[in-house]
Amino acid sequence: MPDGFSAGDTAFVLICAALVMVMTPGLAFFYGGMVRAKSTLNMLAMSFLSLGIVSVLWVLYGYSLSFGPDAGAGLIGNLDFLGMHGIGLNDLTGTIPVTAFSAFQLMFAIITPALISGAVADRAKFTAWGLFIALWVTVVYFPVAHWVFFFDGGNGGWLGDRNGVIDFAGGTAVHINAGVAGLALCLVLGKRVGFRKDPMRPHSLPLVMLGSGLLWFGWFGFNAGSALAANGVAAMALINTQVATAAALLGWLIYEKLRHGAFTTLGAASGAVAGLVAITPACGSVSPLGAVAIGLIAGAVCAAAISLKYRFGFDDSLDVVGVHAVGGAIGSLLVGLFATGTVGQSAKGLFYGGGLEQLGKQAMGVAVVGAYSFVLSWLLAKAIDSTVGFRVAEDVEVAGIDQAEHAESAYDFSALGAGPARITLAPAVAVVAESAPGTASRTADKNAEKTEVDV
Amino acid sequence: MPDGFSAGDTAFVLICAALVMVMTPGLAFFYGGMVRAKSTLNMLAMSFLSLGIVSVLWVLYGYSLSFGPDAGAGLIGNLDFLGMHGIGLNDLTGTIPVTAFSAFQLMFAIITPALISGAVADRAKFTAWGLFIALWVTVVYFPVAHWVFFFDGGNGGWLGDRNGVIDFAGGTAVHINAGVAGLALCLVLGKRVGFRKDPMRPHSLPLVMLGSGLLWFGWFGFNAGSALAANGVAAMALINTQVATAAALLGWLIYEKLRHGAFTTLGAASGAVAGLVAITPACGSVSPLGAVAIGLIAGAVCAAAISLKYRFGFDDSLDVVGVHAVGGAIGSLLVGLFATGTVGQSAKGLFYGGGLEQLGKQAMGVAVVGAYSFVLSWLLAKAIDSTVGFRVAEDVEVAGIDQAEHAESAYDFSALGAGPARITLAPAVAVVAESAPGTASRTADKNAEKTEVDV
Amino acid sequence: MPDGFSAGDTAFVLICAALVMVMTPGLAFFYGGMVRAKSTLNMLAMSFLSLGIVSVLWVLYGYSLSFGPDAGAGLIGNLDFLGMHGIGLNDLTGTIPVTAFSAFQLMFAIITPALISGAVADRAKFTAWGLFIALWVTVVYFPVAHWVFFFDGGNGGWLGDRNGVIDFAGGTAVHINAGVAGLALCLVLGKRVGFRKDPMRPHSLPLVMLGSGLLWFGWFGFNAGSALAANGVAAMALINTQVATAAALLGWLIYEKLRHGAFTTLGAASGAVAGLVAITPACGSVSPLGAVAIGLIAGAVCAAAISLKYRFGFDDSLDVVGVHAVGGAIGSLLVGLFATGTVGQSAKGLFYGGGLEQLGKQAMGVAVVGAYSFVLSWLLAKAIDSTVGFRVAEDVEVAGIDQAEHAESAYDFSALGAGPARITLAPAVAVVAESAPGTASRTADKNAEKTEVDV
Amino acid sequence: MKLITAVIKPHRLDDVKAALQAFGVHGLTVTEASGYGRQRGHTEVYRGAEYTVDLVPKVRIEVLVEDDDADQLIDVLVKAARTGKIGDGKVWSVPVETAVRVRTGERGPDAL
Amino acid sequence: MKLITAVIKPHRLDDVKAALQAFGVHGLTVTEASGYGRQRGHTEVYRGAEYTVDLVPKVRIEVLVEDDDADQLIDVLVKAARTGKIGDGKVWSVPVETAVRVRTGERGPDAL
Amino acid sequence: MKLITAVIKPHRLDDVKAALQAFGVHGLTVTEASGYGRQRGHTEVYRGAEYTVDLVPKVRIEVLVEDDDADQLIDVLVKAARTGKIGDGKVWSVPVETAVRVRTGERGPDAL
Ligand SMILES: Nc1ncnc2c1ncn2[C@@H]1O[C@H](COP(=O)(O)OP(=O)(O)O)[C@@H](O)[C@H]1O
Ligand SMILES: Nc1ncnc2c1ncn2[C@@H]1O[C@H](COP(=O)(O)OP(=O)(O)O)[C@@H](O)[C@H]1O
Ligand SMILES: Nc1ncnc2c1ncn2[C@@H]1O[C@H](COP(=O)(O)OP(=O)(O)O)[C@@H](O)[C@H]1O
Repeated sequence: MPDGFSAGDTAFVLICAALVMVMTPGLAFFYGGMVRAKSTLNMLAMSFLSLGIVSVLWVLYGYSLSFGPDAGAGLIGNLDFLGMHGIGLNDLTGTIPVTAFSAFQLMFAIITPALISGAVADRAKFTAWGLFIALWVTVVYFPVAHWVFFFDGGNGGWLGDRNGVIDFAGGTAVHINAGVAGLALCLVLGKRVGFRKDPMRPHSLPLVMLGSGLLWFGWFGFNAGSALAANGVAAMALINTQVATAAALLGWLIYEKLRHGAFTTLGAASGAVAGLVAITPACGSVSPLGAVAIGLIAGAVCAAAISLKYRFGFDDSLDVVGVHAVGGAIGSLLVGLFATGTVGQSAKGLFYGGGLEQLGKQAMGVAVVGAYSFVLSWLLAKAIDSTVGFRVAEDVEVAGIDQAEHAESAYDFSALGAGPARITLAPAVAVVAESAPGTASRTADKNAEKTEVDV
Repeated sequence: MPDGFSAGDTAFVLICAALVMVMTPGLAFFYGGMVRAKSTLNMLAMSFLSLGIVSVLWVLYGYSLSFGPDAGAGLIGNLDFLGMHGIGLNDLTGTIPVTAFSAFQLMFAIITPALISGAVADRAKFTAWGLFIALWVTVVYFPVAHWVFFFDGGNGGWLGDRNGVIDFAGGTAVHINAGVAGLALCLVLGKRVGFRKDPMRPHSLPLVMLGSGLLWFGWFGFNAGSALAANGVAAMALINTQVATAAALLGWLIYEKLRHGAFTTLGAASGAVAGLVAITPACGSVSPLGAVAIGLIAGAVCAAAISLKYRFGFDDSLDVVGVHAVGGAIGSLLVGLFATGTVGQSAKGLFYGGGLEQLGKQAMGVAVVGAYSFVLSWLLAKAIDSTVGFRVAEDVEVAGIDQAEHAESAYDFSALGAGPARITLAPAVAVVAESAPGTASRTADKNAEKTEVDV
Repeated sequence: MPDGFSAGDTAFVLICAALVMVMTPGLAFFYGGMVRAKSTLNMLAMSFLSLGIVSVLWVLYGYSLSFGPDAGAGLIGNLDFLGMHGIGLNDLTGTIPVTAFSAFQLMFAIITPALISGAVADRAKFTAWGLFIALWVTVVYFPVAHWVFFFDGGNGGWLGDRNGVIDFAGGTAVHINAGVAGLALCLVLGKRVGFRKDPMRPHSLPLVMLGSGLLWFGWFGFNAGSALAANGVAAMALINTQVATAAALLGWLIYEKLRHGAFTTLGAASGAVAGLVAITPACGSVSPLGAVAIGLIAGAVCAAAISLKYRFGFDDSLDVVGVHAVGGAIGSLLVGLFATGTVGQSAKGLFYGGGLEQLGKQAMGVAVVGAYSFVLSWLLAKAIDSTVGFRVAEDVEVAGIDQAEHAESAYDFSALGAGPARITLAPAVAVVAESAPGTASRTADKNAEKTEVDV
Repeated sequence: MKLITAVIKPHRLDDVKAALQAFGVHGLTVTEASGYGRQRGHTEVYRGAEYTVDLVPKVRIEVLVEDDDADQLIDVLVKAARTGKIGDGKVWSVPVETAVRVRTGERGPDAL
Repeated sequence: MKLITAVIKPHRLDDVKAALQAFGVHGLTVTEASGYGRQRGHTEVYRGAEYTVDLVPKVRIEVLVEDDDADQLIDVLVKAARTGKIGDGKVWSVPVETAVRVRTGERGPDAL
Repeated sequence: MKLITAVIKPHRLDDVKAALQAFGVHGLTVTEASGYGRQRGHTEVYRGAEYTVDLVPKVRIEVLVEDDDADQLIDVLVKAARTGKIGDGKVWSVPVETAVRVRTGERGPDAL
């Protein structure tokens, strides 16, 4: 390998890429456990679809748009790396292979749209969702990632590299971006049938806890890995991530106990995620004590913020706004207060004698990404809704979207493994018969059938 | 540590070993969720048993047979390292401790027999299965690993080192090997009671998705770790793994939508696994675009291949053949087309001006491993079946193998935690009483009882 | 970074810290699956609470008490590092940043109290549990960690550094410590309602297997990471961990088959954990064959040890004593027999010509930590019980602690997602109404209500 | 006394319960059930095997009432459960000889 | 009208349903149940504690029929459910006073 | 013959089963159910949304008995199920016209 290459840093970033990848399944379980059993699979599938679509687009043009040489004004990358063409096996980004950096960043591009899915639980057409992912990463995520994450000695992205907005691992590019897009999406799709009326309690909190556990675990790769090297900054980012998350878990629990009289496990899981979100932009610039403060604040504020949807009547089903938009904003702004100037970079926050300057930059970053994402996301959602249609039929939603969109049931715990619902395997034969009218027809009038199912 | 040692490479391979280890529990969940609730535990236990048995055999003689100095003709290792004796703490394999390499390879030896278990779901005697694992790794896996993975400057394994068959991480040694063994096994054991007649839908798709998520995650260690160093090849292997898996997920979903009218989550999970399998032999020699092509092909072809069992009437219960044998073959052969000659090694595939030579070598590798594994596996299964017997009684299978073979129930969600089935703890006392006739007798006539259970 | 820094070692330890962190959620699932559905959430929450509380205390003073310069006689660290103050970004512990070491050790401090929770399943007040964690880590764990893990050239902890007790990764400090504390706690709290009479079978063995899989996976970080470098010792620790765990899995299964007539999956999972516990203190000083021996012994002995609670009538609900205290003692003592003197350190065990000296030291370590932990834990538990009260009301326990302590249900698989138990969302409105009397009152008389629930 | 049994669509349970309360019913017992009838099931696909699920989820309600209230209660129940779509279910009544409140041992009307 | 209730072995449900359809029954209601009787349960072991599970899974079927078909339907049902092994279950019938189809309000035979 | 149906608190099932066995009952059928009545439910909170769960878990027991034993069996059952707290449940009996043992086809008393 060439000079400047570090096997240690490469080992670190490659493993971190794997850790970030596992966050998306983790998110799928976190979300999937929170919905009713009849729409669990759709929730899981929305995240897995992002793994599929975004990875392919990344290789085709995503990497180039995000991290190709700046095409001008720090707004977007050029097309030099279409198909990841021309990237040598041993070309380096800093001390690691470009391919390692590209793989690591790909995982960020995957989880961001997946985060949005929580806002439209139980009701989005699967094909429309796939279309949305493809368009959204193209016109929203890839450019914003370029603004925030592409550094090129002052010729990089306009927010991070050119205007000093500090976002160590994606408070703006990932969380505000996804949170605000979630708001736009749930406004376009409208409320679930029975919102605020029907019971919609989580069908499996252990699944939610599993998701939060995997997210917490993978997030070390997300935050510490963003140092792109196994060094003191990475170590500081890692411990900050841990303690902020812990503090947020406590913050949420305390708020809940005072407000609702109980320490819930869903609250613990939600608080942890809120803390992870809030420390994401800050983990590379604050001290462990600062991280604790950020976590406590984020936990309590997000716990309060999730009730906004009831006050204003938008059905952000799994609180993408309350946790990711709010949490991401809290973390991004608090950098302006808690940045010590001695960790990952030198800018000082208000509490460390840096005055209000950094806070102003942070506010700009939050505002710009939030506004851009909301407008574009709303337009995309509207466009899709008025063409292919974004929402399933009401009776499909009542019966459970899994049946109509995925032709599956999430669980079957009955003694015989077929549930009280009996099943005949005839079609399996049809599958192999050259002419499969049974199959065909059955598939044909499937939607017709669906409209009756379980309603 | 001695010269040539690399802490970065060692860190990478050790963590990758941990990642590969977690694939086996991941596989257990992937398989366990696909069977009916009444045989989930047996499915999980078959994989965990492999963790137990193979690890011990590896230390005793497995490592030596696989990676000991060649005993002749590249067919098998000698016994120099029995009990891992004589391996110094600081002896190196390449740039890492021999022990690190041994631990990494051990994890491959564990998951390969575990993969086979999917072919005999719901019906294999647990003791017979344990016996099979022990014999199979000894006469099939250890030699084949030597053929494919043992490099010693031309004096290593006859397929890889001596005849240039390219198998970066185990398309032949792991997947074709296991897939074909699965075919042999399900032919010997015969079909499940009610195959093609009774409903056998997965009892928990979230468990399946969890398994696929852990497999995907761990597979980065499997593939990238096979570079045995944290370098450009490892980085390329990692990104190729990600994009091929993503493309295969899409390929399977598209095939399914066209053929059966729905995008299923099981299809997404299955497609991902098919992609992981197919890219395994190829990740170290193709470009990201090549990986996308391999993934798309593998996803669609495997989705079609799983119906073979219905056409030919063999009960490969969880599609080990359709996914691992077929997927492994696709990946191994496509190396002959897509190898760029600029990644992990210099051989060029047909599309990169390398002509048909490499394709021929690949075909030989596929054929040799497939044939050897099928014959040996069939003989072993027959031997076991005609001695201790490989299959449980029909009524045990109908009642659910978990009860008879493991004396447990996978789930109990009832309000009281005892299910409508009431339980008396008397025996717990018996456990402590010096004379425990109750226990004894109860254990004695257990099978008698079993024959009535739930039938 | 300064001289002596190693990016490879840092990458390794940081990733290992993440691996150890994921053990605590893993433990939560391992324990959570073993209890009845009605108290699953409480079991999960007890572990997650440890993640929250201990992380914050660690930053505030825990790190300083455990690893600050010795305050005298190797009993405890001083307060130099309160708030992790004064630790430079590039200060090193060995070859890695101090922050990396601190983060790694923090994860040990988190899981140790979490381990204790298994002894008091189904019946501990959540607030009392939180209080116990905070006090226990302060007066028990932090000092003991100092005794065992703090090395400072003979001026470190009195057990490890000053008296040569070998505990590579925490057999005494973590497992005996937690196991004995669990005994004290279950003695103070008393038996569960219906102990030895009512059915208390695990509600989800797949959840238990998931937990054991994550524990096994994370434990590589726990043990190999304790080398604090990616070197030959780490590699040896890793492979020893794998094979000892595998052997213990087999040991437990064999004992169970002989004693109870069945190979259970719970036995496989329990045996694996017993092996992980036993190899923890020994993995840095024995050979792979020694590890196999230790594993086999630990698996079989722990399988027998868990029946002690029935003989002596203490309700160590999830066998913290039988697995962690006994397993930790076995491993710690066997170091005195199997230490080769050629792995992590030079002391030789009895079987390697080292005589009885090391065995004596090990026995002292076991006795000291066991005695100290038992006494302190018992006093703390008594103090809490006689002030805030440690145990929930009997009817709350019968109804399921999740309802009263967490106001949640773990699962809801019914067709409509609300279970046969219907739900009205009125309060959700109350949440947003400024004055929420409904909420208030409902919360107020919650306990009153609870006394009727499901009883 | 009579035992009124109703097999209805699950999502009607809330309204039915409310209607019965309004009518003055103090208690009822609910069981999850599945029904086979005119209402068609749906199709599921698992790795190419298509299954037709012909039993659909239902909720089964039992209410004990005094003879005189029986007919009226049936009307109330039927009205509340109706959606007008196939699969709305059935309601039937059978004569009850004795009914006892476990807590007090009260019999007949007092048991309700 | 009569209500025929049958408690049978779960794996007989398919055949029973088929037989009843053939006999001309248009609908039925199924509930999962557990039964205690002559059929023995089984033993389970969890960390050394052996449990005997003495309730075995059953399926409970309810069918409303016109009086004249009742006896014949019982015979059909019994034949289809029989395995000849202990635990095959029971079938019983009780008189029904009124039956209503929720969707239409039809009563008596028309309700079926 | 009579069919005795009891809806009781789940944790009383063991004692009830024991009492009935002692009384000479050879079999019974159990279903999980939920009940609404005087016994209050409880409150749950999920991300700030408070739900009141007003159905409480119950167990539903069915026993076929000969006419003469019916009253006595009811007494035995009620005694065994009683806790004295609200929510103990109900027991009722309805007349059965025929009962058949599936395995043998035996009818009436012999079917039990
Ligand atoms: N003869 C019957 N006996 C018992 N239950 C029946 C009978 N016929 C129908 N049911 C129940 O009523 C439900 C609705 O019946 P169905 O024929 O689908 O629609 P509808 O009642 O509107 O004509 C069925 O799912 C089943 O649970
Ligand atoms: N007296 C009874 N009342 C109600 N259900 C009964 C009664 N006796 C038996 N059963 C039901 O019938 C099932 C089979 O009865 P069992 O005695 O085990 O076998 P068999 O009916 O073949 O003699 C039991 O599991 C139970 O569900
Ligand atoms: N009229 C009724 N019809 C059918 N079941 C009833 C009726 N009233 C009560 N129940 C059942 O009895 C259970 C206990 O009734 P409840 O009023 O709560 O207490 P109690 O019977 O002690 O007065 C309820 O949960 C319900 O399952």
